[in-house]
Amino acid sequence: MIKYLIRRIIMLIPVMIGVSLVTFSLIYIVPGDAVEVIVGERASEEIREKAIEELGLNKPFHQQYLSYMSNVLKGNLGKSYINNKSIKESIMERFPITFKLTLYSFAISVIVGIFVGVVSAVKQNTVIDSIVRGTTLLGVSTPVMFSSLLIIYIFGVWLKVMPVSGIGDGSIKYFLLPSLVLGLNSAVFTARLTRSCMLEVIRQDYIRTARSKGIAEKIVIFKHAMRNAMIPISTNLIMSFGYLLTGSVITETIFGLPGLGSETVRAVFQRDIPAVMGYFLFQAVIFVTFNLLVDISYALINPRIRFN
Amino acid sequence: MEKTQLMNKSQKKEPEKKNKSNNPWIIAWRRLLRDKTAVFGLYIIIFLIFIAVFAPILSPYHPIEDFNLSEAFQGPSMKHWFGTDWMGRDILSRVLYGSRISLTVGLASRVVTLSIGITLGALAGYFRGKVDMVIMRLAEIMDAFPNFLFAIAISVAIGPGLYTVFFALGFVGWSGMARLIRGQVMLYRESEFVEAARSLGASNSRIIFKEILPNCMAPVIISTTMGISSAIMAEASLSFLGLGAQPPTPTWGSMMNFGRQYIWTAPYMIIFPGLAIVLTVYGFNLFGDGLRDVLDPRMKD
Amino acid sequence: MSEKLLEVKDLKTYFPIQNGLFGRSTKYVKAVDGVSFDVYKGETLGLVGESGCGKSTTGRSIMRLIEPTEGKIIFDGKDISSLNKKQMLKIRREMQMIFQDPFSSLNPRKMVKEIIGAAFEIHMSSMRKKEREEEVAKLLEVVGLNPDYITRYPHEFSGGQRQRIGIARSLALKPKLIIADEPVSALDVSIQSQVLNLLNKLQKQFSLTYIFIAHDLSVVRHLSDRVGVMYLGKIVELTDANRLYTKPAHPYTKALLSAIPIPEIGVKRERIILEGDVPSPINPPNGCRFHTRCPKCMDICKEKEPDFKDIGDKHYVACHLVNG
Amino acid sequence: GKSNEPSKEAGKTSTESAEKATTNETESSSGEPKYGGIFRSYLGNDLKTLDPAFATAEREGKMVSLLYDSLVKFDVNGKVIPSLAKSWETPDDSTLIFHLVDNAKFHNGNPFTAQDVKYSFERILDPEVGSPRTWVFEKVKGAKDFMEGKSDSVEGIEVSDDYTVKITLEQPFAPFLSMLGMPAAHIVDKNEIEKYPDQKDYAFNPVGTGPFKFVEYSNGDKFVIEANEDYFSGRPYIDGVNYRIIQDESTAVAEFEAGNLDELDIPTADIDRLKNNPAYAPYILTSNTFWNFYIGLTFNKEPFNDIRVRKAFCYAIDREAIINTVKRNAGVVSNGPIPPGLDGYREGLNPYPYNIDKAKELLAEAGYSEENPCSFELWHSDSKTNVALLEPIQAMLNQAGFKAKLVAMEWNSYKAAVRAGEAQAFYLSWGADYPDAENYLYPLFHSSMSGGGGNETRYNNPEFDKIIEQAQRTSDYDERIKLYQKAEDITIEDAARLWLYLSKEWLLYRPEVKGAKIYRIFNADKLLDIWLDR
Amino acid sequence: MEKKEEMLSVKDLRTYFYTHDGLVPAVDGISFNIKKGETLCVVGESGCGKSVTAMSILKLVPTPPGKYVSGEILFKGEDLLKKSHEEMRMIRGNDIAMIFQEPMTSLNPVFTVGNQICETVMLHQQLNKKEAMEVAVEMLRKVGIPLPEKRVREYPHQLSGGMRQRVMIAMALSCNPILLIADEPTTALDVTIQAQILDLMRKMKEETGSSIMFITHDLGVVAEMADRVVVMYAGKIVEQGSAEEIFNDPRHPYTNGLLKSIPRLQGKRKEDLHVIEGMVPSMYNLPKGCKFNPRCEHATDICKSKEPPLIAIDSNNEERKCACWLLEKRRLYK
Ligand SMILES: Nc1ncnc2c1ncn2[C@@H]1O[C@H](COP(=O)(O)OP(=O)(O)OP(=O)(O)O)[C@@H](O)[C@H]1O
Ligand SMILES: Nc1ncnc2c1ncn2[C@@H]1O[C@H](COP(=O)(O)OP(=O)(O)OP(=O)(O)O)[C@@H](O)[C@H]1O
Ligand SMILES: [Mg+2]
Ligand SMILES: [Mg+2]
Repeated sequence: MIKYLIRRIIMLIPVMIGVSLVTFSLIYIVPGDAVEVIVGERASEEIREKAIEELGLNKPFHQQYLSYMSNVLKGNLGKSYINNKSIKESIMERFPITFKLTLYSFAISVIVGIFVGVVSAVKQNTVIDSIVRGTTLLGVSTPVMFSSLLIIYIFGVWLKVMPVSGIGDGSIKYFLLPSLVLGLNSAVFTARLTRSCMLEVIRQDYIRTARSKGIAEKIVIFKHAMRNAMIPISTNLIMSFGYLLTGSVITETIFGLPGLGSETVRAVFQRDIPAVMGYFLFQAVIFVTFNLLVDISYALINPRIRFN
Repeated sequence: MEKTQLMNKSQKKEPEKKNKSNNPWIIAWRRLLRDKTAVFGLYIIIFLIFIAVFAPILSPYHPIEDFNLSEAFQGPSMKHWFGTDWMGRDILSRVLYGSRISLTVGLASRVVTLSIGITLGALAGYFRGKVDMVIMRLAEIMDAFPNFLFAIAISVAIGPGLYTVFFALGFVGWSGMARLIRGQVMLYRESEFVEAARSLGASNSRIIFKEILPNCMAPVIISTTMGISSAIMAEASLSFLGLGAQPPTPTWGSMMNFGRQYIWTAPYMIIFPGLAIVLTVYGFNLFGDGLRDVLDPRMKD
Repeated sequence: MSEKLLEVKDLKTYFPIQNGLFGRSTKYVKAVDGVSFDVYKGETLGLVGESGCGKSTTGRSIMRLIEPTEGKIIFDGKDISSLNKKQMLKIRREMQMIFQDPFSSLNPRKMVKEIIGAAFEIHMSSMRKKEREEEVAKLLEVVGLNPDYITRYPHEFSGGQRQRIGIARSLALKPKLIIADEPVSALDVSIQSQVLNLLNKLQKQFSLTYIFIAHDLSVVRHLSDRVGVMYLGKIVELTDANRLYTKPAHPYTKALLSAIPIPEIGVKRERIILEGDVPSPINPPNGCRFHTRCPKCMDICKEKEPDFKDIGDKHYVACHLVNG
Repeated sequence: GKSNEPSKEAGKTSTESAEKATTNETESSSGEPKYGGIFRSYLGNDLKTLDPAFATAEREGKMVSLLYDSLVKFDVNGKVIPSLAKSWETPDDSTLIFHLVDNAKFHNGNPFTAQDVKYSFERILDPEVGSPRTWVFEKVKGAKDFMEGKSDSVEGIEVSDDYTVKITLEQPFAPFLSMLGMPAAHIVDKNEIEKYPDQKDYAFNPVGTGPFKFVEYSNGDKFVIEANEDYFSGRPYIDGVNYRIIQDESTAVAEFEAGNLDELDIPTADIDRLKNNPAYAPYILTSNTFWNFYIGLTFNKEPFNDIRVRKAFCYAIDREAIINTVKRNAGVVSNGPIPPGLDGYREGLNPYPYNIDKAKELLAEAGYSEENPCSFELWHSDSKTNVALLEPIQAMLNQAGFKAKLVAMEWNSYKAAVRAGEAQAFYLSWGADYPDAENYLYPLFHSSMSGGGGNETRYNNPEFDKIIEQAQRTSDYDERIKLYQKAEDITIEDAARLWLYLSKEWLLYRPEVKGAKIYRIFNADKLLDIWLDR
Repeated sequence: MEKKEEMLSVKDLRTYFYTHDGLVPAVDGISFNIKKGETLCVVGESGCGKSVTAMSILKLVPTPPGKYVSGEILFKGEDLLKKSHEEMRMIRGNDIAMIFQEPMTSLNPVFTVGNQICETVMLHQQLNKKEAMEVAVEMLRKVGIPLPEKRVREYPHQLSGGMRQRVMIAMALSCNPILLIADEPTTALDVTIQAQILDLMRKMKEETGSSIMFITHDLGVVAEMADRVVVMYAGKIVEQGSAEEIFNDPRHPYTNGLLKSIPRLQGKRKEDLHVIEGMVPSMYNLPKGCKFNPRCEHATDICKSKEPPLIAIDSNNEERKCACWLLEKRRLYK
């Protein structure tokens, strides 16, 4: 197990190098002059050259890349071209917001999703199942921007019971609506996943065995079937947490949450190169970490792997 | 003697009777047609294709040229069923034309995904070893990027536009497709019919293309159908951020994007394209769900 | 006996287990670990053994569907273990395989004419489509299927019929040697006899040589002239079919024979029930591989591997008991 | 000591203001002002800096002027009035002597003196600093030498004593006094700036003399300032301002309607609705602004290097119709660079009325036809409101035989590209840095201003250059205005830019907000009038 | 023949599946009984309804698509088909236990084997966890698993196929069931392992005296295990009788053909085997009349039109039954 972990972590190195290389090259093909952004209007040639020199933009690609990466390894992600803010600080400031949003959405997603999924699996081919399938599918098909606007209108403007946007003092009520949108959206996926996993598990021989032992149906479903279905479900859930962490761009934008997602979009749009690099690297690390967590959790909850 | 004759007769009759019907795809198709929800999804898709093809005939107005500033911001009426936008264009016509973009993006981006995914996935799954190692590392690198952000970055990098959307949305999906194909290829690579082909001396390319890939198609079709719907959704999101096809091209996402500033005054500008997206994605999802039931052996009961 | 068609000398096939930090293989599944036998023209050599003992791997290694790790395969006087792809292609016409699973051995997306026709497509590319279909129809008739079935898909056939299609495919190129890997074990009893009879008939009709792999001893006996018994990657006994069943020399063979349930009432037999399971081929036991389960295990069995020796009348056995 | 007395006359004041609002006053009702309360407002985007030397955009300029002061400021109508300079003299046409207030203090407690003025102005010119606003002080005597490193200080900025500064210009330059109200002329404290080895790090650590002190800024979230109790001309009524950052206009509307904002810059789309809502109507303020929007046609680029094409372009667009529908109440058609409200503006000027036939004719003359349409790209910064305006323009152009393609770009890269002269046509606006018609002519059209200065179109007409330079030197007011008008005519004849509209500002306040005013110059409002009745 | 007490008696059981592709009469009117302490073997080709019969007894057939269309299953005099869910649960695992074909998949992979045995014991014998675990260890020891104290804590995947099947047996026997239903318990195993398991089952039966319903398609296993045999074909019983009667005097052409088509260890090699022509009919599309008629070499007109009833063919022995129109002419083809 530990050996496997170490191996997995070592395997991450080429991936992270690849990620940084891809980001770095992407930046290279982005049109627009970084220097222009930094030095601003009416800058003289000297100022421009000075800036180029400072940023090392006159060096060849690989040198720039290497110096950037050596800085990264030292924990220095550089500063934003646009507002001169340390990227690391920006991440520290914004990631918690995204994380909170993700956490709340995730909670909603898990609670609602698994419950609905199990119910519809157990009641397969009944009216309840059809309703669940129909609505979840409709849920999957509704763009977040559409549901976000709708929910803002209903709760924020019409009923005036919820804040419309922003994080205010950072209390939970500011996260409620966006979490609801994001959470329900992902709950729909969780429900579908749960349903199909449960259906698959319920068909298995060992469920028949359990029933043949005279075990109550509830225990068959919630102990025997769930435990097995949870293996794929929970790994998927962890992954979905990873997706939520990085996938809340639109929600953050619409709800005006100063999270990392909307900030990344800002950086990309403004060609804030060090910011883009930093955010992408950070999110890649997060993502890769979640991948790793998936593997570990898979090993932890699946005895078949645990003992290998 | 009599008995054998009888048997032969009945055997001979059979293939004629179900002449065209024995193709596994057609059988799957027929099973699909028995699934009411899938058929409903199919109707929606056909309806959309119909609209996309005949948009010029169906649209009461031209989506771009027929603007009339004096008729701006009209709510739904007999003249303009879905109302008009800020420059007096007919929203219905724009929504109808928008189906063209959405469907094209859905399909074109899948073509990109499929061509990259199938090639790399098949190579990795079939040859294993170093090839597999390299391709899978590439896929992992791809996966490390949050998809949507990556699509945004690509769009910004090569400049927004319809072709960019095809590419960006197609490209971000390849790793998933490659994994899928790889898994399938690895599964079938060990199967006895591939072994049989190999023992006949079939070349690698023959085995990949004639023996293995046709069998991988079921999950590919399912994931492509589902992929179309998520591509349509992603296109709408990109357009919503101003990165999709550029104005005046009517796309649902950009219509919503522009409608957003009028949401409190002219909500119909955002509702109709929004509903169009919901309907389209719903159609593809319904259909994809049905396909999964029919084609995915695990789901068969 | 007639001349040798195939000589297998000390064949070893190991599968690496991916392990270690950098994916280097440090362990191997020793699926086939030093197997030698000859096959004579026109005969049927049976291979029996429990699941996982390496029967299929032996067959596939001979076909070079898996590259053997070591050893020689001499087919029709030619050493084929080092031929390149092109040279191998010619040999392939002469050796064919029939597979176990009638469901997975036929490509579900192809029609019968394509499945069987593939042989002609690959080896006789000049053949026209029409001719090809005629050939396929003929083959179907040979294996007792309606020639009209050429446009059908595998799923339209029952298990027995599918197995016939598999047989037709293997016959397409008129091979000299057919390796049948458990061709009847997935079939129902009432169907099994149909296929066995067919195999018998075809052997006579086309003077084929078979390597017949099975785990059912009575089926193997029924079809084979000589039978080899495999245990954990090795052949432990090889001799004439009648002799093996009447005078088994190896304790494993004896146990195996006694374990077969016989569909007759009132036949009292002495039963040798082996303890435990077959050990893993990753870490086969030292000495004689069977010693962990052998009821007559001696000290030497635990240390020294017995030679595979002729104990007379071409009866080969690998056992210290017989040696001593 | 903040006071938060409950209102006594809430009902009365609100009816009063309702009356005024319907007449489009630029000022909301007053009453007996009260101290206290946090004003809740918002910003449409992140701030890039709060350093006066770098605050070039409107949003930053506005915020900077809350934290800092300059020697002069503008009143509601854009007239120059004293600020840190309590008075000034002009002994001759090129000399200004400022008498400074003696009770102003920086937020850190340091007293404000004439030395700070010299330091702040020289800092703008210092090439090491790299301010984009050097041109504000370029006309000061000795500025060139200082910038080129030939001298250690600017000769024309002299500190006579702690509270007197004398500024000498190379030659008479009439608008200079108003330019001292620009963000770049705000006074900073040397001690604060020198804390930072990299001056860029000063950006979000502002210390000025202004009516508000910096509390906190976080990107995408909020900008918080609090009242400066020791403000030299008396502290503001409000205790502070909480600016949230709300990028989406419709979200801002929702926030306002949900009661979470005290102020709403009404988006064009919502003006009609809110104006007609009796609950809001009394609290709406509106005013014309000096922001003049135009489409620039690049002179040295195909196809607009041909005057016929430029004229065709101008004739092809029915600005009246577009502004009236798309901009609704948020803009009035503009016909030339000089906006109404500045001296020199001429009523009834309409050089290019909508005339599609004429446009087609001109295009045909220039050699374009249906098969060979005049195609070009119209660049703009990426915003929905921009597209909303440009789409009908594009449609009209295409009707006239152009083939226009809209290209949206992110603001920074857009500005950079436009400044570099890469765009064929582009959509931008110009607002007064200082209330003088010259500000709409010299930077936009003078050949020396090509590129970043303001003349992105690379307009180059020696005759124009001559006239405007002459005007700058002319001290006779009427004479100068005439010259401005003459210069304006030349630019119009050359169809260098198509002037589209002048924006109109619409602000909506909560009923509790009293004393709000709309200032015509963007950075003139120091929030000293506003008070909260809650 | 001594008369034994009847323990389970199935009467005219019909279990049908209503699928998308049509009706599957998987079990179509079968009647048989199991007596105390006897082993009844059910043989028949794949898909003929053996498992469905077994599952019907425990009411484990998934409904839908399955449905118990008619019949009675009398166990200790009570009709199981009429019992409620709760009542059935108390019978399952306690009075009637079941072992399935696939030892690899029939154990829950996420629980230790000890846990899985305990569960039954705790449920039916009201023992606490500790006592139950002791029972589990004891049971594992009984079925011949070495080091049972260690094995109880292991997961199914850590055991070999033969071991898992022993665990299944241990689990089934842990509550001393009166009836043990074994659905092809050795089909997936190797011969040497099969021998171990069969041996074990015989021993356990001797010890506990419970009845066994043993489902298989291997006639060799039948010969070894059975007291009585039921032969099924396409959802129906075609013949039943004692093991000797079936093997030594098969009356139905199907049973007869089956017995003749097996290669025997002492038979002649390479000689053509007896063949039952044709193939097992599809359950969706069963022939009219006798289900076996298309493959029967003696089929007559009546066979093609009318279904033969399962009737006693020995007036002295009501347990000896066969369903064939040609019974009288039996000697003709024997
Ligand atoms: N491709 C492979 N990679 C790794 N191990 C393999 C591979 N193929 C077979 N093995 C292992 O080699 C051993 C022998 O396998 P083989 O298939 O030859 O057995 P067999 O005798 O044919 O068994 P069966 O009766 O189950 O078909 C087994 O332990 C198997 O797990
Ligand atoms: N859940 C189900 N839905 C539909 N049909 C079913 C279902 N379960 C069984 N059947 C059908 O019922 C028939 C009898 O099946 P059963 O499992 O009893 O056969 P069997 O005799 O046990 O065969 P085997 O020897 O292969 O186990 C088969 O044709 C099968 O297709
Ligand atoms: Mg095998
Ligand atoms: Mg069964």
